[in-house]
This record gives sequence, structure tokens and C-alpha cells, in this order.
Amino acid sequence: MSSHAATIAAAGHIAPGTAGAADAGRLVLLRDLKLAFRRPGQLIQPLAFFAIVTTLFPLAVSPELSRLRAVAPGVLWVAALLASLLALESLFRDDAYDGTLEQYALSGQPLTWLVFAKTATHWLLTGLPLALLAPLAALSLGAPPQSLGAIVICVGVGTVALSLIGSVGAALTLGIRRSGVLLALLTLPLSLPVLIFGARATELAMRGESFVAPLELLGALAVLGVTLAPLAAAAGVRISLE
Amino acid sequence: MNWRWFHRLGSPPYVYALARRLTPWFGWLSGLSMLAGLYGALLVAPADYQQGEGFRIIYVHAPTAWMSLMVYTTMAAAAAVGLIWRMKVAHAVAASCAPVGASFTFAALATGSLYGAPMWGTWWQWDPRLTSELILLFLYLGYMGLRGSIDDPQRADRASAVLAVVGVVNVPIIHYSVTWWNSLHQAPTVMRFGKPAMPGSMLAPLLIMLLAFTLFFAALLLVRLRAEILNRERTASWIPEVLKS
Amino acid sequence: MPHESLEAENLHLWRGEQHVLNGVGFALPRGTCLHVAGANGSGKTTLLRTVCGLLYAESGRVLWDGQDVQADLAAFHSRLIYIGHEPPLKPDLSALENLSYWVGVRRRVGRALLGAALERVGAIACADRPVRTLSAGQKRRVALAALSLLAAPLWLLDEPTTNLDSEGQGLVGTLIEEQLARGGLVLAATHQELPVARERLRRLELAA
Amino acid sequence: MSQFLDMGGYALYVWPAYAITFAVVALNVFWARRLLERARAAARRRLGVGGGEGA
Repeated sequence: MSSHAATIAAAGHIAPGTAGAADAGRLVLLRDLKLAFRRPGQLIQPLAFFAIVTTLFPLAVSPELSRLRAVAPGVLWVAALLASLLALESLFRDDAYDGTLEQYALSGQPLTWLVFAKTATHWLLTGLPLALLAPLAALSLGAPPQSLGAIVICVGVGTVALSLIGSVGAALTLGIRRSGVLLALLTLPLSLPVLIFGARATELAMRGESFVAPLELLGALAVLGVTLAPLAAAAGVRISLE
Repeated sequence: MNWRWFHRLGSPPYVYALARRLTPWFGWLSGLSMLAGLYGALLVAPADYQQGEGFRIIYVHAPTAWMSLMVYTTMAAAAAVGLIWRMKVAHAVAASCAPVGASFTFAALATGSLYGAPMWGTWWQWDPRLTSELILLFLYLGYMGLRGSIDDPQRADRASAVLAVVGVVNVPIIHYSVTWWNSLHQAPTVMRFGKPAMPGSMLAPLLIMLLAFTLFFAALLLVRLRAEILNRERTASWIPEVLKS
Repeated sequence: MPHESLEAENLHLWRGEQHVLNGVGFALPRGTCLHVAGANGSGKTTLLRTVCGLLYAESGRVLWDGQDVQADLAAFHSRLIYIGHEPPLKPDLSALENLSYWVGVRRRVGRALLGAALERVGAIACADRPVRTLSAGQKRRVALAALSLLAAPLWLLDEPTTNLDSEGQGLVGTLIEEQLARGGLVLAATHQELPVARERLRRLELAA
Repeated sequence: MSQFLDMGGYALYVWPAYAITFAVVALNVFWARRLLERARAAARRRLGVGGGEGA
């Protein structure tokens, strides 16, 4: 308390300047990161889900690494897709519930940009950790150690596209009760190209071949997503406030 | 901004009356051309030298597949117009499209499977076209699911419109990725749908069928559009007038 | 702030089958406060949300400085602050953190200024406590601190006095009076009386 | 005639394909008409208009 009094005395009356869009986006990102780390348990959930799903396959298919290796790229990508989807439901939900989205929409800052910042947080908190966890899962499914670096890169790039596609679905299903299944129904078909290119890149990497072509396609999807998805997601957020 | 009241108040009764006047024309034309197409497809067209009489399935498969895509494109275009100009009638058009498109996508899948079955020896192949068609069905289901879950009609219109536009951007990407994927995993061609140059007696019934189904879609759209307009116009004074007859 | 004024003309809005706004209109010159009154469900919140452009009126328009706000919504939004009946605060963040992010999206403010604002509304004691532990009235006060920090010429307040004790309600009155004295405008929706001087107050009664 | 119905041995595939397609066509006609009739009935109820039955 006394420290506050001191700073107030020192502050005097400085006219506050207007924040630029970059400042606003950075603040939205920092705020979401800080909020997420206040509840670390929820951060771990999608990762634990990913780990469990990839564990199911050896038990369901066969413990032979030679057979698992054949399905490993598919398993990795389906699990990553579902884990990313799992974390999407809460992307805008809490902010919609307490009126924060309303404040963003009325802030005079471009909502597209703020929505993009929130989506970036989703990637930092699920996509990036998934990319770091993927090599472990791949190893358990029989991937050769020299392919692990490539797998990190592929999952890292692919999850960027997944987060962006998902942000549109999450925004459009705002305000719908029990929206989880609908969110999956909207998001999964749109995520199909990511799954195809991602699994192919992983497969090539595991065989020790060049995976540049599918990785480039994944990158193209991510770039396309960065340019278009925030626009659609912001439109979705605006509509949910109507 | 006089365009706003123009669209809002001026359009619906006009569109309603126009739709009512045009429906019989489209309906009868599509019925007649469908009969003509059927006659050509079943009786005039010769059997294919490779696929024999089984080839005749193309006369229903191609039009339904064409419908599935055309209806989606129409829906997305109407949705975009509705979003940009806040045009109620455009949203009503988009709402009318989805169930029609979904049902024809289902028909395209079923006929595709029946077309492939004798050639492949199996009822389902992960053929790129059939796979894309299946994804398109999921897109339709997602669209209808979203529309059905939002209670407020205007929000439902606008949210599903965003989804339709996002979907139509994705359809070519999905189709490309599926084709690309398929080329990796399968011998390039088991069969191609209607690729080589067809003789006129084969091609003409196909074109007639495509026309017939397009006209049929137009007629359906006009009927559904009237229903959607009636459901959307809450206080319009013109409605009692059109309900009398 | 030169000649800021807010007008609404003949607003119509339906929610499903309900005609919530039926030809609502008002004119608010600078330095005045509009008290939007009416029973529950009479459309007070809807009117506020329509004025600030969250909802789209099916007919009618809102004018800021004589300009239709739909022409440049972002510019209009940077001139207003809207506080709904639930202040947008995160339970897991402290009052000070909440305030810094909320205000920071629009303006650069130092910690000192934030502290001063909290001091002003009598919530300095809650500065470092997570909002989850605050009472409804204390949350309201934190929202009032945001109001004074954002320095927007137009305030749209939904039930600003709920959950506040009599001293807190007086504070709302003082803040509004100060805003009006600066030439600002206030739109407050409440079914309670507003502690604001009569000559600056106008009243709009919405029928249910 | 039976030769025509046999479709060169493809009857099992050709006829169901045609049947499904035209079932979908017929269903669409039925759904569209029902939708319009219901919309008209609802509008009548809402606006309290009498008037002729049917569409």
C-alpha cells in the first residue's frame, strides 16, 4: 500500500498516450499467457491427451515397432489434430463469457489483430509443446532417431495452420451450448489438407528422404491461414456479440 | 445510405413475387428436360466399349456431383453477398441451398460407389473424387449443424455465412490435397469418369441432364426461398396479401 | 473535444419475434447525461449495445458529431467506453493486472497511474488481490477506475450503481459529473435514480 | 424389354443408382413444398390472416 502511495506521488499527471495496434496485440498475448500459467493444470491436459492417444495405438494395433512404424505418421498427426482441437474450445470462451471480447471489439483497435494475438497464444501453449512432445511419441512408435528433428519442424509448422483454422471454428461456435462436437465437425474437414501434408512429410522424414515438398505445402497452408483465418475469426467474434 | 432500406424493405416482396412467378417455368422445364435426358441416357446412348451398360450410371452420377459443387458455390456466393451488404434475401438464398446440396452430395456418393463397384470389385475406394465428395458432405453437415445450433436467426445467418465462405476457399485446397495424396498411394488410374472424347449420342444426354438438374435446383431454390422469406419477414405488411391466394 | 454530440434516430431492432427497440431516438449534446430508464426487459442493454455498434439496428442510425457511426466504427469506438453489467475482469488476475491489460489495449499507462486510479475509487486495498476474492461492489469500483483512466468522451454505462454502497453510488455520481464538466457525454442505463444534477440530466423511458 | 432391364449384367448397379438419384429428387420436391406450406401456415397464425388453404 505504501509503495503505491509513493509511486502515485511520483507520477503526477502524465497524459496517457494512445496505444498502437502492435502494443495492443502484444498485451493480449501476454495477458493470455499469464492467465494460462496461473492454471498450469489446464495447459498440460492437451499434451497428456496427445500422449495417451499415441499410447493407445501400440496397445490396439501391435507392439511390433515394424508395424507401428507404418502407421506412426498418421497416428502422430491425428493425435496432434485432436489435441489441438481439445484446447480450442476455451480459446475465446472465457473472454466471451466475462465481456473481454466485447471490450476488444470496442477498443478501436483492429479486432482481426487482437484475435490473431489470441490464436498465437493458442499455438504457443498447445502447438509448440505438441511439436516438442511429438519426437517422444514418434520414438515410441518406432521412428528412427535421426528423423526426430524433422518431426519437430513438421508438427511445429502444421500446428500453426491447425490453430488458425481452429480459431475460425472456435469463434463461430461461441455462445452455443455444448459446442464441442460441433466445433470438431466444423474444424476437422477443413484441417484435412494439414493432416495429409503433415503425415506425408513425417513419413518421408522417417524414411530418411527429403520432406521439403510437403513441408513447403504445410508452410503455404500456414501462410494462407495467417492471412485469412484471423479475418474470418474476427467476423465470427463480432457476430457472437450481436 | 439509401441502398440499405432499398434492400431491407424493397426487396423481399419483390423477390417473393418474382420467385412465385418463375417457379412453374423452372419446374416444368426441368421436368421435361429430365425426361428427355433419361430417354437419351437409357435408350439412345450406346453402351461404352469398356464399361458396357454400367456406363449409364454416369448420367445420374455426373449431374448429382455437379449439383453438390454448384449448390455449395451458390450458397457461398449468396452468403458473401449477405455478409457484405447485409442483405436478408441473400441469407435466405444461402439457407435454402444447404439441405438441397447435402442431399445431392449424398446421391453423388451413392451413385459413385455404385458406379465404381463393378469396376473396382469393392463398394468403396479412396478415390480422390469420392473422397472430396465425402468431405464436401461433412462441410454441408457442419454448415447445417452451425445454422441449427444458433437460436437468433440473424446471428445464425451471419455465422453460417462466414463458414460457407471459409468452406468455399477450402474446397479447392481440400480437393488438391486429396488428389495429391491419392497420387502417392495408388496406381494412377483405376478408372476415370467420362474423360475421353465422347461421341455426340453419349454426350448430348449428359449435357441435357446437367441442364435439367440445374433447372431443378433453380425451381427448388425459388420455392425454399419463399418459405425462408416468409419466416424472416416479421412485420411486413405485404405478407397478408400474398397469403390470401 | 470540440463539439461532440450523440444522436440516435428512429432505431428499430428485433430479437427473434420480439420488437425490442421500436423507433427509439434521442439527441445528446456535450456535457449532458442521458438516463435510460425502464423495467427489466425493456431494452436498456440492447439500446446501449446498439448505440456502440455491437448490435446492428434494422433501421435507423446513430450519429456521432453528425456522422453516421457505421461509416467508421473503429474511430467511433476509440471515442467511447462501454461497461456492461458484469465488469470484464479475470478472476485469476489481480485488480491491478486486470486494469493494466484492460486499459493498456487502448492507452499506454504506467503502473503509477493505475494505482492512482484505484486509489481514487477506493479500491487500492484490492490492487494486488486476485479478482476472484473481491466482492461484487469492489469489482464495480475497479471498473470505475478503468472508466477514469480511459479518458473517452463518451461513456456507456449499464447499471453503473448496482452492487455499490451509498458511498460508491455517490462516487459514480461524482465521476459522471466530472465527465460532464469536461464536456463529455454519458449514457447510463439503470432503473435506479442517478445521483447527477438535474440540469445536466435527460431521461429516456423505454416501454417494456 | 428384359434385355433392357438387365443392363448387360449391370442391372444391380444401374437401377439402384437411378433409383437413389430420383428418390433424392422426389424427396427434395416434397421437402421444399412442405417447408413452404409450413412457412405459410406459421405466417398466417402469426399475422392472424385467414385465407385459402394449401399453397
